[in-house]
Amino acid sequence: MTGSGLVTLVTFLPLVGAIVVAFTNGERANQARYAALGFALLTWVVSLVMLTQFVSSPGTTQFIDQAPWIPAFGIQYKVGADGLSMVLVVLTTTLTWISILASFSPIQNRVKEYMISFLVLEVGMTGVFVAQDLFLFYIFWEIVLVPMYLIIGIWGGKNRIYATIKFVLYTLVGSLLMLVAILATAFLYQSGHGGSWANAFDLASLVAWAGEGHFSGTFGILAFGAFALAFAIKVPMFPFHTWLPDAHVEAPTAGSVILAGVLLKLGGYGFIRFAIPLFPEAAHSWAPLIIVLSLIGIIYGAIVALVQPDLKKLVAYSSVSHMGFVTLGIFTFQQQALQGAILQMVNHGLITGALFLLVGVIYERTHDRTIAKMGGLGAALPVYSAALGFFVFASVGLPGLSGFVGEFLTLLGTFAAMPAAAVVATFVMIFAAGYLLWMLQRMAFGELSEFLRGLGSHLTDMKPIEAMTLVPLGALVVVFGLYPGLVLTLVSGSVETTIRYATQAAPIALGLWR
Amino acid sequence: MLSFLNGISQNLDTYLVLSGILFAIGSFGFLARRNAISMLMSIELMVNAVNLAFIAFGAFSPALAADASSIALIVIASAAAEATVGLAIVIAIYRNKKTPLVDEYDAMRQ
Amino acid sequence: MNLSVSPADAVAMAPFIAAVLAAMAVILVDFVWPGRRTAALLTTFVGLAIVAGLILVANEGARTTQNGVSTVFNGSYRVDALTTFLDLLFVSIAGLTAAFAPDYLGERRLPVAEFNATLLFAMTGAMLLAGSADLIVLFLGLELMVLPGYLLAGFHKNDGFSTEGAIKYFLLGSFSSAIFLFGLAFVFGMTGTTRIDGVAGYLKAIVAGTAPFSPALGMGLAFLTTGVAFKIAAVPFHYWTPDAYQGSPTPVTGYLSVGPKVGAFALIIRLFAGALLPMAVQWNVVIIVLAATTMTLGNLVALTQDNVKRMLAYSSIAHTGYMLVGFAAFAAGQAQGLEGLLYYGAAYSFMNLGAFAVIASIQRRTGITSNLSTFAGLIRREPALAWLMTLFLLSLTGIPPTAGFFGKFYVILAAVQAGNTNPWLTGLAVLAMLNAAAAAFYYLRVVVYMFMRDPSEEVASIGHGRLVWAGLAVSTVMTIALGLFPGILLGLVSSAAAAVHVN
Amino acid sequence: MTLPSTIPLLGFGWNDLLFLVFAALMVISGLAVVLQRDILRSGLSMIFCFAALAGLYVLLGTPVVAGAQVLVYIGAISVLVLFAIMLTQTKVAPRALVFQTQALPAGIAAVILALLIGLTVVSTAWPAQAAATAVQAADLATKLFSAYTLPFEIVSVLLLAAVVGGVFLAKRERGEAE
Repeated sequence: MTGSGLVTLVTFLPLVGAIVVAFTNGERANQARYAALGFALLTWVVSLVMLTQFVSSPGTTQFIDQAPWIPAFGIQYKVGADGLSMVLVVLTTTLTWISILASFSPIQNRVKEYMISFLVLEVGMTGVFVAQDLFLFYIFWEIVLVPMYLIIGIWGGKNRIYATIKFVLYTLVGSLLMLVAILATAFLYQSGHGGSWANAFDLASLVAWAGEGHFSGTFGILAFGAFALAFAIKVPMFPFHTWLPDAHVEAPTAGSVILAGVLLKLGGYGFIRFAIPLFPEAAHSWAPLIIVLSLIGIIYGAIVALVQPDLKKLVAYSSVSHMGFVTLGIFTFQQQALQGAILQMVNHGLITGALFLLVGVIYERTHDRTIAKMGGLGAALPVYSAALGFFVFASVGLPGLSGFVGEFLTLLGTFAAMPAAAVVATFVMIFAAGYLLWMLQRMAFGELSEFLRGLGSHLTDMKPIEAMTLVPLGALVVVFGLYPGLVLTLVSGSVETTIRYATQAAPIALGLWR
Repeated sequence: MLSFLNGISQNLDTYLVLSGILFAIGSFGFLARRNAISMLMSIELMVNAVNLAFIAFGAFSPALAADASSIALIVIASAAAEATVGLAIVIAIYRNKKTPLVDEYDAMRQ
Repeated sequence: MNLSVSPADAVAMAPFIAAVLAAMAVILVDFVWPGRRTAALLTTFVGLAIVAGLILVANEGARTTQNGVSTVFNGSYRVDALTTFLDLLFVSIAGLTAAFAPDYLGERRLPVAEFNATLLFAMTGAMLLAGSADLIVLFLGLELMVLPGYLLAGFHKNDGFSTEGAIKYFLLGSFSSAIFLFGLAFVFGMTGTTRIDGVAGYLKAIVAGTAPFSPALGMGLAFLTTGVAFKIAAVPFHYWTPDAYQGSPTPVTGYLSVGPKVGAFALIIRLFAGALLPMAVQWNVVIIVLAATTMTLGNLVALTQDNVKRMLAYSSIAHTGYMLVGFAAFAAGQAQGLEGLLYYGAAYSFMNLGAFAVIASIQRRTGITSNLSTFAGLIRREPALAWLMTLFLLSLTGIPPTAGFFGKFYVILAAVQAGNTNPWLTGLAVLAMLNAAAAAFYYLRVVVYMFMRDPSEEVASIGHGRLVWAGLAVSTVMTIALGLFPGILLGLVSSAAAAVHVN
Repeated sequence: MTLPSTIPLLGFGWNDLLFLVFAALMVISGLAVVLQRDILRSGLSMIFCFAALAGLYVLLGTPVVAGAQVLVYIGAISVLVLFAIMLTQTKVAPRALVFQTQALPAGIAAVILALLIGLTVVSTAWPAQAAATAVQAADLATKLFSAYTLPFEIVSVLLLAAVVGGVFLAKRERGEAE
């Protein structure tokens, strides 16, 4: 194998952790807990080391580790990271240890299996972000599915089985069609290179070859469609979003955090890394449809969130709305908008992750998530309410906090490209303010509700361990709000490259959409 | 009178048609009968139709004659093996179910 | 008159002869020491090891020939890379089945010796299929493979389900054999030969226009195809499968869903890819339709099953469909289709046998059904089995990095490639993937029961013999290794696929 | 005394007469096998059908095969079948429904199948059609032990396998009540 091995280390360290956890004593859950936390923190540290060594320069993939794997098909083990991957890997490693820490108290049965699932999940997520070979990417993409399935299905709520099956089926339909598209793409590359499979699954080679215009228009339209379906389901884009609220509601808190924080990003990342560079013309052809669906998603998510009686469902639908900004930003093919979209991905990961943690905190005390039953938390649980308020304001997009910058940049870029879309989206931001603030008002203000009063001494404020999970997220929200440049410089190279691919291309006039 | 039948025994077509009729009779029996042994007998008829076809082909092309006979002998022997197995199963199932009617074996389709 | 058997003949047939002798030795050993399981098992495994060794010897014999094929017995049998690959697969299947069965049989007071002998006979039949260069040998190999199969299906002779499955399997199997034979008779009559290369030569002449195509030949081919479709349980000729699978003793079900299936594909390869290849354009339409209906219907029915054995039976129909996709790609001119089919066959053998081994182990105690509810809370009762079952089911679903995934990958790759010239195959690839997604539903349902449901009543766990664990270890390792490092098999698979054309 | 080459009045040869007799016997007894209500009589009809076939084989010049037909099919298989019928015969069976519900469609399908085969056969021009020739026993033996050595040996393995398994399945275990 050639390369520094750093990316490989970050990717597979959690797997080592999973194996170690597997050998802990099942009777003593704390062994598994601390072993898992230790490995998650270690992975986090390694990812931070990687971050410090990362040199931001336009569009280059760094830390490439490469080894032949299945030479008969030119499939290699090739991982590496550019700015975008870097940011998302660090987001993943951060949220993973936070999630594991947040699971210490809520998860009490089969802790060992839970921790193994989480660490394997981290392998899959990180792998998706660093894979530079389409075959490898697909494998990581599918690996994510299994532990998430188990996490929701074993440790989830009442309707968990329905939710898991729905989650798996939706995701599988999309990804299997994507597999067909991957194979077709690789095959075209192979037949275009005299039948040699060398590099046929290599992302860089494929993108370069695609840039020379070797994929026919029709093929591009179809293949992009297959990729886009897989990514749209993950994002999730309206109308493929229906699995998300179910999955969120049934998932354990940490599962929701990862689901919102990282899993949804896989879709956005896929668009930027694979779908657009490989099929830029087709991306242009599909863009109008995707933008319309994104706008519908933004509005729809906000409206449905407005009427949700269930706190967790409200946050889940807000995800649909917020992720709409991501796809909107990506498909305007505009530098600022794309920057905004990436920033939005990171922010959404942090803020929504935190909101799910906060939902988990209150649920652990009340075993209920009905907003109507809450009220007056501000006086009873001041720390909790302050945290809730902070993250609600971040989510609403209060200037100075990170949520603002992402959405603002997205809208700014969109406005330059298509004003109408930007106007609609801006309008929705008001809505967003509405449902979140109304929720905060109903939860925190007024008198302590009868339901909460009935809980008596069970209603305690945040414990240190819970605060520990929220503090880093809050800190990052503030930091990125004040210095969005930290992320933006890191991803600037990736953004420029993507924009270059996208703007070189003219839409294919198939009479499909235009 | 009936002289159009002259040479009918010297015509490949007639034997093959006869074989086809026997095959069809056998397949009807297989599809229509309820009794496992009847179905087994129907299959034997079909296999015999096959043998008739083999022998007929052999008889009317001298180069194939010995081949056809060899194949027919082999088919007869393999049919014997098949019948042995089939009857063993029939006896075993009769011991369990006390009925040879196949469509009464439907315990699994509850 | 030449009765002598040449040394080349002897080398080529040595594995077959050794397998027959092993079967007889098992009976003999049981005759001398009646009822001794250890003796019977030892004989079986020593026999299998010898057979495997001789397969490699025969392969060496073939490799030293000019074109890598040694044709023996007047051209009625051939040893080439394909023969070797399939033979080794059949030996593995027989070995794993022999490892999984004793626990199950022992609890039901069924004799291991007769079981293993019958299993070995079935294996000899499959081995004949793999190397036959003559349609008569092909037919006899088929019979030798399926006759012991009927007996194995009814092996639990005091059990109504087992004999019921056996009689249905037998009747439909014999019926399809008769149909196959009828077609064979007409092909023989029209082409004047039963040698596979002879038939291929005749068909080549037809395609070239130097020989006439007659309706009778067409009919013969149609009957052959129908007979084969029965044997692989392709829809609409599948209806024997579920009853035979559900009724059979569970280790036998595992064997039946794998051994005769791969054997039937050996038949298909030798018949269609060997003898009938010149007319591939004509019959490929049939294969495409069969593939589409088989995988779709198999999956749809599997969705509604509450009995895991029956569910796996229908799912095995669906897997037949996926393999047919590979074959259709091959017929459309992509050699990779055949490679994919062979890879899928190997992957499917290990993962499916593994899954059935888990079911058989759970059912070791008599009276335990294979209903879904049996699997409720298995993670508490038998965590190791539950995790292994999950692995096998994920592999059957086609989730990477497992053998099942790479099998699907290979087959679909070939179909997509072939789609370049024949758009129907692209459609077939997409359909296969949609089916794979639907299949996830019923495979994962078992996982749901194992991990997420509580058992209705507490059942104490039962121990399992070392042999079962060894067999499970082999299946597990192969299921993972064939997914992570497909390279170990790719060379074999591609040389095996290439050998089909060599005369 | 020599027989005339064609039969007076009927206008066809003696062989043709024999053929017609055997063919008619075969078809009628074949139909009897599948149509008769009483399975015992079905079994007996099957013997007639096999015998008629043996006659046809003789007409086609293959007395060896005819002999094998008599020995194996009549001498062994039919006897086994009759034995099995006696063993499994219940009083209920003959009086109960003999045919499945799909008998009528199956009948129609069978008629169509026969017609199709017939049409195919008639519309095919055969490659080389000589007059029916007899097979010398020596030729047959040569073939069987040269070109068909392997199939011949496989058949013996097949019979062995069938007997080993069949005996196990059919035998009653010790202590098992009938």
